[in-house]
This record gives sequence, structure tokens and C-alpha cells, in this order.
Amino acid sequence: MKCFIGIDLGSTTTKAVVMDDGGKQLGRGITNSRSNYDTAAAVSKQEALIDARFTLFRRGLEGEAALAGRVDAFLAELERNFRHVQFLEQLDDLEATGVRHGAGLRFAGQEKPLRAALGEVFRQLRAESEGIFAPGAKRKSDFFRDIAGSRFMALGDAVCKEAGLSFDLLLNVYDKSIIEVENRPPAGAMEGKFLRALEKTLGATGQAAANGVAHRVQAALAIPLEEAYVVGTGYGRVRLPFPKEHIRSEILCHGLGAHIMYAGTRTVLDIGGQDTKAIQVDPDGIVENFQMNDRCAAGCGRYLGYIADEMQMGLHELGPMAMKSTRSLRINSTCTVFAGAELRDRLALGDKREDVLAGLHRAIILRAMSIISRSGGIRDQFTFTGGVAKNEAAVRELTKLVRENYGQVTININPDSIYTGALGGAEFARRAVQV
Amino acid sequence: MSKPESKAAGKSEVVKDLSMLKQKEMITRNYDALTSAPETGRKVAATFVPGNLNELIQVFGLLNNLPEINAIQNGMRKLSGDYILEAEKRGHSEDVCTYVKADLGSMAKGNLAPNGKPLPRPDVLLLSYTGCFTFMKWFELVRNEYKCPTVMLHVPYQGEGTTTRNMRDYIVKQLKQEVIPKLEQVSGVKFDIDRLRELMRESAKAEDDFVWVLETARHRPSPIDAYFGSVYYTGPIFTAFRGTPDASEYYRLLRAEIEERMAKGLGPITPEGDMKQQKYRLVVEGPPNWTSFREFWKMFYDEGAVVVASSYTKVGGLYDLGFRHDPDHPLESLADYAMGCYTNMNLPQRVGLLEKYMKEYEADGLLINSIKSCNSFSAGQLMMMREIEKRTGKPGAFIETDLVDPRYFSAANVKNRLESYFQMIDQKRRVASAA
Amino acid sequence: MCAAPVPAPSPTAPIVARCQELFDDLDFGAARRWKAAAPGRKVVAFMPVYAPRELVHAAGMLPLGIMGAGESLEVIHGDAYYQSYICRIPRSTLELGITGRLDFVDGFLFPSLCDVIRNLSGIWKLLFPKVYVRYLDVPQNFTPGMADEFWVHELQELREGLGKLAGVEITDDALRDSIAVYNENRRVVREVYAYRAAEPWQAPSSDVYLLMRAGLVLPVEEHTRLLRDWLAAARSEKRQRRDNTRIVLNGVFCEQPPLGLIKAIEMAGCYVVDDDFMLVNRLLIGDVPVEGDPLANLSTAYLTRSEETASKYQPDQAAKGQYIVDAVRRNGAEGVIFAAPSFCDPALLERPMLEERLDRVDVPYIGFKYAENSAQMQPVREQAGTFADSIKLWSTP
Amino acid sequence: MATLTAGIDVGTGCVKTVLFEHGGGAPRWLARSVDRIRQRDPYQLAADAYDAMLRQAGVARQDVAYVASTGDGENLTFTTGHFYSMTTHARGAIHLDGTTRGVLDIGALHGRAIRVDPRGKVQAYKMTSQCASGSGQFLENIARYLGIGQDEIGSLSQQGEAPEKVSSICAVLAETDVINMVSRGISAANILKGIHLSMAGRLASLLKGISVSEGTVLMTGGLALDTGLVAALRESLGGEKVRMEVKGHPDSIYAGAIGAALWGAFRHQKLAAQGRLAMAS
Ligand SMILES: Nc1ncnc2c1ncn2[C@@H]1O[C@H](COP(=O)(O)OP(=O)(O)O)[C@@H](O)[C@H]1O
Ligand SMILES: Nc1ncnc2c1ncn2[C@@H]1O[C@H](COP(=O)(O)OP(=O)(O)O)[C@@H](O)[C@H]1O
Ligand code: SF4
Ligand code: SF4
Ligand code: SF4
Repeated sequence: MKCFIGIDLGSTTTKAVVMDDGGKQLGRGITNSRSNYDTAAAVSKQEALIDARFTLFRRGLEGEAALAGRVDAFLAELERNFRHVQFLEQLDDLEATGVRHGAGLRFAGQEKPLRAALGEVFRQLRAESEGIFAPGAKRKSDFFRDIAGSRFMALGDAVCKEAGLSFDLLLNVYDKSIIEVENRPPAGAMEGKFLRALEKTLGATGQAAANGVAHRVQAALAIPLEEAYVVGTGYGRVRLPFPKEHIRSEILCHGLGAHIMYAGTRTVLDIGGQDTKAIQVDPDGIVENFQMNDRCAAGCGRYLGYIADEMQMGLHELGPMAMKSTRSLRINSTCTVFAGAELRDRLALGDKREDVLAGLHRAIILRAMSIISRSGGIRDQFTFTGGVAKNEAAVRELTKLVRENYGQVTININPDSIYTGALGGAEFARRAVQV
Repeated sequence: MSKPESKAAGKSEVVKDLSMLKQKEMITRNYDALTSAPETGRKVAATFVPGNLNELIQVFGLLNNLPEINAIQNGMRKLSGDYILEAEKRGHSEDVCTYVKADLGSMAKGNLAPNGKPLPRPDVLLLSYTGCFTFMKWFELVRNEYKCPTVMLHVPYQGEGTTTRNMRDYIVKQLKQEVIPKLEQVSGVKFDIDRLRELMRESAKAEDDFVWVLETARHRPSPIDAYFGSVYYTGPIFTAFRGTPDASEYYRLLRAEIEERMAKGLGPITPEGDMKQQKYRLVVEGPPNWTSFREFWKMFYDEGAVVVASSYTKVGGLYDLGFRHDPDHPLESLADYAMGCYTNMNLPQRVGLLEKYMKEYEADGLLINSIKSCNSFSAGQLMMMREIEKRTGKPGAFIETDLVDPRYFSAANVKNRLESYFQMIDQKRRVASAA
Repeated sequence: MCAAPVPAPSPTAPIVARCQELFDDLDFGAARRWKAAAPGRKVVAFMPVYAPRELVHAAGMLPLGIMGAGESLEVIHGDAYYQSYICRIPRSTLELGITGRLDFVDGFLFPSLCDVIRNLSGIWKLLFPKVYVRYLDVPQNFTPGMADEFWVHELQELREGLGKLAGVEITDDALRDSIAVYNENRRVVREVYAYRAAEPWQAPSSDVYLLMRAGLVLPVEEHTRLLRDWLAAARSEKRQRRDNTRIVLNGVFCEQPPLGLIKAIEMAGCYVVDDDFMLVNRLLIGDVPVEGDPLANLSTAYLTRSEETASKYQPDQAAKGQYIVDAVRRNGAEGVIFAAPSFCDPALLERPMLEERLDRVDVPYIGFKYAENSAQMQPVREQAGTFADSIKLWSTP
Repeated sequence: MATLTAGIDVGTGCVKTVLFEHGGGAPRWLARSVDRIRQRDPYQLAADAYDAMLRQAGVARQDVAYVASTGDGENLTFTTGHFYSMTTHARGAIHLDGTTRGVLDIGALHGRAIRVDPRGKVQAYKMTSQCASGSGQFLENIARYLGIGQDEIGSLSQQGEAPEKVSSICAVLAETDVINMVSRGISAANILKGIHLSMAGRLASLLKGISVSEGTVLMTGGLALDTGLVAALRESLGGEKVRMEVKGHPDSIYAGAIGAALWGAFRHQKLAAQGRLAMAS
């Protein structure tokens, strides 16, 4: 089957979308952006293709009587198992890499205990991985680095204490290895992993039903996913190993992506990690005008990230905390760093955290309003995309300001809006072949 | 006529047309005359480009030294950056017009002409206060250095969108009662109105050919680039040569060359030879960037974008709207000329003019190159863009650079913007042709 | 200081509070009420630094000075019209217009202060076609006899335009009366400035600032009364005199710094003894003759007896910048603080020439930039404070 | 009779206090303290630190003739007077090194270059404001990312042999650059050196702005302790035609507080001479 792929290489995350030739989304994938753009692009693409397989499984299983009413649950289970298999594979890689690094010169004289400690940590990690991927378990993140990293720290610390080994050594080995593992292009064959996951999932099912299900899943697996056309976009697009005609401006992709999600979109605001863009599109999704901020963190996602660090909070906790505020304080500093200092001053002076936070959210949105305004203002419908669209307090401030200044326009916010650029890219890929 | 028939793209030496050689020779001669003024005893006037009184200056045998042109020369030769820093070191703000700073910085560093010899001290500053407030401060600052006589010619702005009898009388009065007597005094030459008429007759000749050349951009393909290429075409007529037989000769040659290009169906000449395909026809508002002029231009011809009309080529007069220097009414005609240049038009007039160009030259869009340090041009350009988009239905694009401050030319940003813009025009066309 | 007795309520406080209210009111309630008080009344706005308000007054209309929207207005639409490298005042002024805060304004005058204001006149024409918009090309040729005719003629056109707007004919007599009214106002304005220069501890600069701002929105007669009341009240109270340095503030003639900045300068140990805020209140020096041709008188007053400022050409090289030295001498100042709006060509290009003048006579100075919404006062306090410190510590006792 | 004066410098990063004794010869330094503010109330911290220092010196509050604040200390309630930071850093620098003609004060959020005359009078200055690129906080953030302690930065940076250019000018977005560098396998030493060089470039242009071209340029403020930055600054000034020497001083972080204490003594004397002592209390 012909696939059209859009890859959005962002400053923080890389996103990919796979589309079929009818313009239907088959799958989406995301990974953290890293210095090796090829890998980031390859990983996100692979993730999207994996996701596409699940779409095909679903299509295949729709008519399967044995799973009547249970398709969702079955697929969820299958996915969990698949992720687990994938996780274990990457763990193996990490361990092997670690062992190799542990034998390095830096650790002369310590190789043995280090190797033993590594072995122990990975044994424990494998053992508890079952739990991490158990049904209903909440994972910290979808990225291997985050999941493995946090558990490695916790387990490693204990193991080192036990063994009388400096944890810094182990940490150093980890730091070296994770970068290598992360930057290794993903292993090719997915089929084996699917089959292992399938086996495990079916283990819980009755034999007869299992045969039918396995048959259909295998049939879906056999459908070749042919990469008909790939389009790259985003902040890092020029460094993608693509020929020029496969690269599209991120602005155009965002515009078109937003148009696909909400056909009535005329104005798009995208607040990502390093930049904020306001885009005006025509009724066909073609960009008419746009504005972006320059290289200053004030007013984009990193602003919130910085503030979260400053307050020792998680990024996802900021919004909910700011929502509790009853009066928003005015933040005077433009600069992110000065805003951080102002925040400390204000807290020291007895202002409430939530009020200060609300002020900070207002500040970032005000800056976005100014960029929107420079791009030509807001027209109905207005679509808000990018990572910050996940932040409810930002959404609240934005909604308020839009209402006050532009009246009752429709405001679209989609939890998957982080894929907007990649979606636009995929559509461009499709059009490149079809038009 | 030598034709750049074989211009192996890129490195090989660019074949120069006769007109180019002619202009080069004129400029060299003029700089030599200027730098040798201390020896020859010739007197020197400094004045500004918009609405300049070159014919009058010549009546008195004065050499005309235009500080804006020197700033451009220094910008193109990549010297302006240092000069600007020098001026800032001497207390000038980062925020002000960089032409002024490039000039003052150059003065501080020996004020060398392109021929490597110092430019002479002016004997008189003719402050044609036309179309830009900063001119006044500029000459106050220069006067502070040279302590030389300064003549103010206040040219009223077309605030109400027209010139009036009162405005004209005011200028003529200043010419008669102040400018002419002062120039007589400085030069020791008696004013000779017939000489002035003679020069103006010569001007008008060149002006006819110049307009003819600019208007060839109506053709498809356009044989000229009405911005980058035409910057050279404006040279003689906007500066120290208008009214000289040299200038007439230059435009005669130029016209013949363009006629030939048209006959052969050729596009404009670029630093890398003839421009091939013309995918986009643009109208450009605002001066170009000089420090990266070539790089900037390349971003256009590489993408197949040709400029068919521009406002910058009208700062030295709107000859295409019919104005000619009129030997029968010399002083009145000087007044009309000074009042009529582009920067002296009010915003609604500027919008009207660009709209006219968009339509008459069948442009695909309007591009504004907004100059960070030039309030005269830049304040209001966003509004102009909106207004043109509204009136013509064609998309506008806005880029921000500077005249001669290399710090403000971000090639990556400009390129990103232009690429998005061209892709956008493409998209629009596709949809239009599909419909 | 030892435990001070509870301070008696300051008699100037209510007057200043009223001015503060006018200052804070971005809907221009006072002007709106004036307009609504009688049918057919009209309001004509103007930008800094000089407008012949007498003509507006003589037509029975209210001249309303617009100085941007200050720090409290969140600019949402203004950025659609101005790039980041253009000063703030045109964008906040547009914000006032677009948000309907100036919808009661019938005419708008844009004097030739700089290219930004000049181009704003064009924007206004396009955006608000119903408003009578006029660009005032105030003459820059000060050679005697050169610009009179032109300017009288321009004033005549303005007079006709305003007359049409007001639906009255602006007679010479009406103009003469208006000139007299403004003469009186100018006298009191100068008295306030002189009073502050003599006893700056009695007249906090932020108070004087607010008093002068009030003159932009109140009918002139009322403003004159207000200033008189304030002078009487100020003279009746005794304020603590502090060990402050006396400075002249220059460069603040157009976009306004936030009030907090003026306070910060004073808090950091500086008494402002002269400034160039709201020049329109006192640009013309001395009385404009009431007898004779009023337009000619106004023209002559501007061309021959008006304050110098960055936006006016100085034809005499030797005299260029002398005004800042004069201001220092006249007011017994010890230094100059140059404060200019970011991206303000007139103020920033003028500054080096003024600095050179001050260098020649050994008057110390410092300079910084601000925007009407500047938030951080710390750098201002730091610089003004260090400046005051160094003058204080190094002056011979 | 010996006179005691104290200086309290309330910064955005740290609170510094010093106590001096005057009378006969050079002022003598009796006690000092420096405390990171972190998330605390700086005024309370200043009061506590001041009292702790007095206790350490065995002195009571009323024994101190003049308590001068500087930095953000204008609103402290127990002080005699306030001097602004540039005044005090200039004076403090002259005290620490008499040959000082230029001061580079780099604190948590700001950077300033000050030209001083031999008496400690501020003659010219340039400062960064509004944007925190190249400040102490910026460096601190990076170090935190790299997991490097404040005191290790200097020596580590000096080991950098192939400094990596930092392209982002933004203190916050530079972190992204740094993350990229780490993952490209660039050593912490080279990253730090690169940052130091980019900071030094900015500081050098501040220095140029005040046209100091000879004599000692003393670094004051917390970052003077960062030997890597000092080295980088020397390096980036190396190409200039200047005859100045950039130095740090072990007590540089106290420069503001020292200057305040010394100016306090000067003021005290002057007021005493004018019989206006009561006015200042
Ligand atoms: N769960 C979340 N809650 C709040 N904000 C988030 C969340 N996830 C991401 N963000 C914000 O989104 C930004 C990243 O957005 P993204 O669109 O992925 O950027 P880019 O395309 O530049 O990589 C982060 O800096 C962060 O501020
Ligand atoms: N030993 C050290 N090495 C490097 N930097 C230091 C050291 N000690 C303190 N700093 C830095 O100095 C800064 C505080 O400097 P300081 O001059 O006290 O600033 P402020 O006056 O703004 O509080 C902090 O950002 C801290 O990172
Ligand atoms: S402001 Fe613009 S028009 Fe005026 S001198 Fe500078 S560049 Fe020329
Ligand atoms: S602040 Fe300066 S540049 Fe801006 S409008 Fe006023 S005078 Fe012009
Ligand atoms: S102002 Fe702050 S956020 Fe913006 S570039 Fe500077 S350091 Fe970064």
C-alpha cells in the first residue's frame, strides 16, 4: 500500500505522520529531537509506521467475530506488549553499550565491579519492566530515554551503595551509552517484534479465536507499506538528508495541517519549543501570511520550561496550578531569565504561586497575540497548535484575549495538534505525487 | 554590442555590458574629481539623493558629493560595519539610521573614497530636507565636524496627498533668496539661469530613456530586474550625473541594450549571467540591503523571481508618472521635482502607487524589504502591505533587513521567508489552475 | 530620621490625584464629558510637540493632546502596524484608535516632528476616513522672512479646515481671544516650572508631570485654574528637603516614559529642575501679541521665539545645542540626564551634539533609553543613583 | 577613636556583608559574609546575615557608625544610607587593587563595565539590561545542565582546547544548543570554554564602550571567581591594541559591599565635619 509521510523536525520533538493515498491518516510517531537529525527523522518515521500497522490491524480485525466488542482492548494489549518487546530490545542494546564503555580506559581498575553493577541494574530493570508496561500503568513519557533513565538512576543508586561503588561512575557510563543508543538508527525488522507481541497477547485468548485473530493480524502485517513520498519540514528541515523538492517550509505545513484538522481554519497559532508562529491561511489551507518570533525564548515553549525548572515543577503541572489563580499578576520582565528572577522576588514578597504563574502565562500569550497581530490578526476559525496548546492555563488566557479582541470566533484546540506540521507535510507528499 | 553569450554559470568572469562599463567609468571619474578637489581647487557641495538639485549644483561648477551614495559604496564593499561600530563607539545609538552612522564612522576613519583617497571637506552642505527627517540631524552632525556653511531647503511633504501652490512658492522662494545666493557665495560663480535650462534639457533626455527602460518590465519575460538590476540603472540619474551628456549617453546605451534583450526574449542580466525562467513577478517596496546585496539578489534569481517594479527606484523622482525637468520653468520645476520624489509622498499615495504597479505590471505579489533603521520608509509599511493585499488580492511578504548594517542581515531568516513566500504563490496558482 | 509626627494631609494631594485620574483614564472621560455637555461640540486631537491650539480653541473645539497610551494598555493590534524596531508611541496611539478609545475625536493634527508621526498621519487617513486629519508641516527654515508666508498660508488652510469641521468661521477676533487665553496658560506653566526649579523638594517631578499632562486633556481655562490652585497649595506646605542632585531631563518630548521612571529618578537621588515633557505647553516663549494679524503673530512667535528641541533645525552651527547648557545654567542644575525613547531618531541623533556641548563646559551627564511600557526600573535607578552619588560624593562640600 | 562602618550588598544572586574599622592608616577589614539568596526573602536574609556578621566580630549594632547598603538594598530599614552599585563597585575595586582603571562587574543577571579614576569616581559605564544572555545566571543554568559545580567551572573551562561556538544568543535557548553539543559528544570543557568565550566577547565590547585602554581591569561580582571567564576575557582582548590587564581578586565578590562600607566612612566624616550627623541616623 502506498504511504505518504510527513516528518516535522522540531527543536524539541520530531513528529511523523503516515497517510494513505486517500488522505486518511494511518499513523503518527513522535520522538525527541537530537543532534543526529537523520536518526530523529528515522525514529519518528518508524514510530509512525508502527502506529500505521495498528491502524491496519484494526481494519483487519473489525470483522473478527471472536473479538466482537473487544477490538480496542485487544489492540491496547497488543500495543503494550509490543512496546514492552521494543523496550527490552533497547535495554539489551543499552546494556551491551554500557558494558563496552565500562571496559574503557577511564574505568581502569574498576571494570569488574562496574560490570557486575551494570549487570545487576539491568537485571532489575528487566524484571520490573513488566510492571512498567502492565495494563493501566502510567508511564512517565513515551521516550525510551526518559523511562529507562529515571529507573536507571533509582536502581543504580541503590546498587552502587550496596557494592560500595561511586554512583558517578555508573552515571557516567549511562550518559555515554544512552546518547549512543539513542543516536543509533533503529533496527529494521519490526515484524518479529509484532509477532512476539502477538504471541504474548494471544496467550490469554482461547485457541480457536486465537487462530482467527492471528491470521488477520498476520495478513495485515503482510501488507507492504511502501514509502511513496516523504516530505520533511520543521526547524531542522534543511539539515534533513532529503533532496530539496522533498523539503517544505514549516509554515506551509502548519497551515495545511491545521486546514486538514479543521477545514474552516483561517488563522493558526503554533507555540512550539523555540518559536512561535502565527499563520493566516486561505480557505484551501494555503498560507497567506505569517509571522515568527526571533531567537528569544520569551514567548515560546521554553519560557514555560524554564519557569517550571525555576519553580521545581513539572511542565505539565504548570497549567493546572495557574488555573487555580483568582487574580493574574502583571509580569514586567520581558526576558525569560529576568522573569524567573521576578518570580522569585514576588514569591519572596508573599505573592501566591498560582497568581504569579497566571501572570506568566498571560505574558507568554500576550507575546503570541502580538505576533498574531503582526501576521494580520485573527479570523474565524482560529486554531491553536504546538506543544503549549496542551497547557490549559495558556489556553484559558488565549481564549480570553481572543474573545476580548476578536469577538466570538471559533477556537479549535486539538490534543494531537503537536502533529500539525507533520500532517501538513504528509499531505504535501500525497499531493506531490497526485497533482 | 558585446553580449554575455557564454557565461559559464558562477565563477567565470562576468561579461559587462557597455552601459555598465560606461557607468563604472563615470563613477571613477567623479570620485577622482572629488578626491583631487584639494589640488584642483574645485569646490564641493554635499547633498542628499531624494529631490536633489544636481543641475543647480552644476551651474555653480560645484562637485556633488552624496553621503548616501558613499554609505552604499561602503556597504557594498563591506566596510560599513566597522564604520557603524566606530560611530557607536563615539556615542551614537544603536537605534538610529545606519546611513548616518556609516557616514560619520567613515569620517572618523579618514573618509576614504573607493579610490582609496580621502574625500574632500565639503565647502557647503546643501540640506535638501526632503522626505526624511533624519537628513536634518545628519547634516547638523556633519556640520558639527566640518563647521562649513549649511543651506536649508525645506521641501514640504505631500501631507494631504498633493503639492500646492503655497508649497511650490515656498521652495522657489528659498531657492531664489537663500540657496542660490549661498551657492554663488561659496562657489564664486554667478548664477546663470540659461546654463540651468541647458542642464535641465539634458536631464529630460536621459529621463525619457530611463522611463522607457523601467517600463520594459511590463513585458514577459521582463528584460530587466526593476529592483536589483535597476539600482544600477538609477545611479546616474539619481546622483551627480543628471544633466550631464555622460548621463544621456549612458541611458542611450542602456536603452539599446535592453531593446536587444527584448528582441532576443532574454531576461535580466544577473551577476551570474542571464536570468533563465521567470516564475514570479514581484513589486518591491523599500530600499535593498547593501551589505549582502549579491546574496540577497541571488535568493531571487535562483528561485526565478523577477522584480517588475519597485518604489526604491523612485526615490530620485517619479519620472514614470510624467515628471520631466522643464527648462522653461527651471526653478518651479526643481521645486516640483523635490516635492515629487517617492519618500515625499504620503502613505495613501504610496499605497496607491504600489497598487498601480501591481496591476500595470501584472505582478504576482508585493514584497516589502523593511529597513530596520529607516523610519522614513519603514514606519507604516505593514499597513501598506495589508492595504495592497486587500486592494489587489495578491499576497504580500515582509522581510526585515538593514541598509548598511551587516548585523541586521540574517540570510537564513530572509531565505526562509522568501522560500515560504514563493511556495505560497505556487500553491495559490495550483489551486487556481485546478479550480 | 526620628519618629515623625503623623503628616498633615497635603493640600496639593487632591489636585494631583485629580490629574492622576485624568492620566490613568485611557478613555478620555473628561474630554468625552466636555463634548457631551453641549450639542455640536467637537474635539481635535494632536500629537507632540507643537500644534497651534489657539486655532482649535477659537473654533470652539477642544484640543486634546495625545501622548500614546502609556504602560497600562496592553497593545494587541498596534503590532500589526509597526515593526519591533519602531518606537512605541505610534502603535499605542493606534491601539487607542482601533479599540474605539478615540471614537469621539473629530479631527487629528500630526505635526512634523519626525517621520514616524508623519507616516502615522497617513495611516490615520486610511484607517479613519471620517476624521479630519491634517499633517502640519511646521517650517524648518528659520532664516528671517523665509517661511512666514508659507506658514501663515498653511495656518490659513488649517483655519479653514477647522472652521469647516466646527461649522463656524474662525474670526480674527476669536483667534485673538484664544491667543490671550493661551498666553495666560503659558505664563502659569512657566511659573510652575520656575517654582520647581527654585524649590524642587516642594514640587515632586511626578506631580509636576501630571499637572502638565492634565493640560493636554482639560480645557485651557480649567488647566490654568488648576495650576494656580496647585501653586497656592504647594506654597502653603513645607516638604522635607533631601540631599538630592539637581538635574535637567532631556529627550522626553514625544513618547513618554512610565510615571514610575520619573519617580525612580527622583528616588535615586535626583531633583529634576527642568525637562522637555509636553513642550506644547510652553514651546512658545513669552506672550504672543494679541494685537494685529493673529496668524502672522502665531507664525512669528513660532519662527522667532520658540524653545529649541531636537525636532527643530538650528541654522547656526555655533548655537547648536547651546540650549541644554542654558537650561543647566538657568536652573542651577548639576548634571543632565538624557532619556530617550528607544528607536527615536530625533532624540538619539541630537544627543551626541548636546553631550559635546556639555563636555565643553564640564557638565556631567548620563543617558539611557526607555519605552512607554518599560517595566524594569532597576537599571534606571542604578544609573540615576550612581550619577547622583558621583556628583554628591565628589562635589566640594 | 576607631570608627566602624558596614556595607551590605543585596544582589539578585547573593547577599554580601562586610565590616570595616577606620582610624589611622588604611581601613581594616573585620568581618564578612556571603549568602546565596536562592528562594529566600533577600531583605530578611540581609538582616540576618548582618547580625550574624556583627556577632562574629563581637560588635553591637549601635557600635557601627554608618551602615551603607548597595545593590537592591535601598529599602533596608536598618541602614544609614544607600549608594548605587556602580559607585560602590568602583570604590571597592580601587580598594582591592589600586591600579584599577576599569571594572567589570558581572553578577547573577547583569554585566557592567565601569571606567574609574584613581579616586574611585565613576567616569563612564556601559551595562547590559533587559536580556540575560551572558550573565551569571546563564552560566549557572548551563552548569546545572552539565552537572558541574559552580567552583569546578573555571578550571574545567581552561582545559578546553577546541571550544565549541555557541550560536544562540539567548540564555535560555542556548541550553538547546548545549544539549545538542553534549549529544554530539563534545566535552564539558569545550562547551564551557565556548560559552566563556562568547560571554567574554560581549563583555569585551562593553569594555570597549567605556574606552579603557590601559591599566588594570578588575573583575568584580560573583563571576570574577570564575577563572575560566577571566582567562577567556584575556584571550578575547588579546587581539586588541590595548595595554590593560584583566584580573580577578579572591575578594571580588565583596567589591560592592566594600565600596559601600568605605563610602559610608567618607560620608560619615563629611557629615561629622558639617555637624549633620543626626540627619543621617
Ligand atoms: N504536557 C505539556 N504541558 C504543557 N506544555 C507542554 C506539554 N508538552 C509540551 N509542552 C510545551 O511544548 C513545547 C514543545 O512544543 P513542540 O511543539 O513539540 O515544539 P517543537 O516543534 O519546537 O519541538 C515545550 O517547550 C513545552 O513548553
Ligand atoms: N565560586 C564561584 N565561581 C563562579 N561563579 C560564582 C562563584 N560564586 C558565585 N558565583 C556566581 O556569582 C553570581 C552572583 O554574583 P553576585 O555578584 O553576588 O551577583 P548579584 O550581586 O547580582 O547577586 C551567581 O550567579 C553565581 O553563579
Ligand atoms: S532614515 Fe532612511 S531615508 Fe532617512 S537618511 Fe536614513 S536611510 Fe535615508
Ligand atoms: S518617539 Fe521619537 S521617533 Fe517615535 S514618534 Fe516620537 S519623535 Fe518620532
Ligand atoms: S531576553 Fe532573555 S529570553 Fe530573550 S534572548 Fe535574551 S536571554 Fe533569551
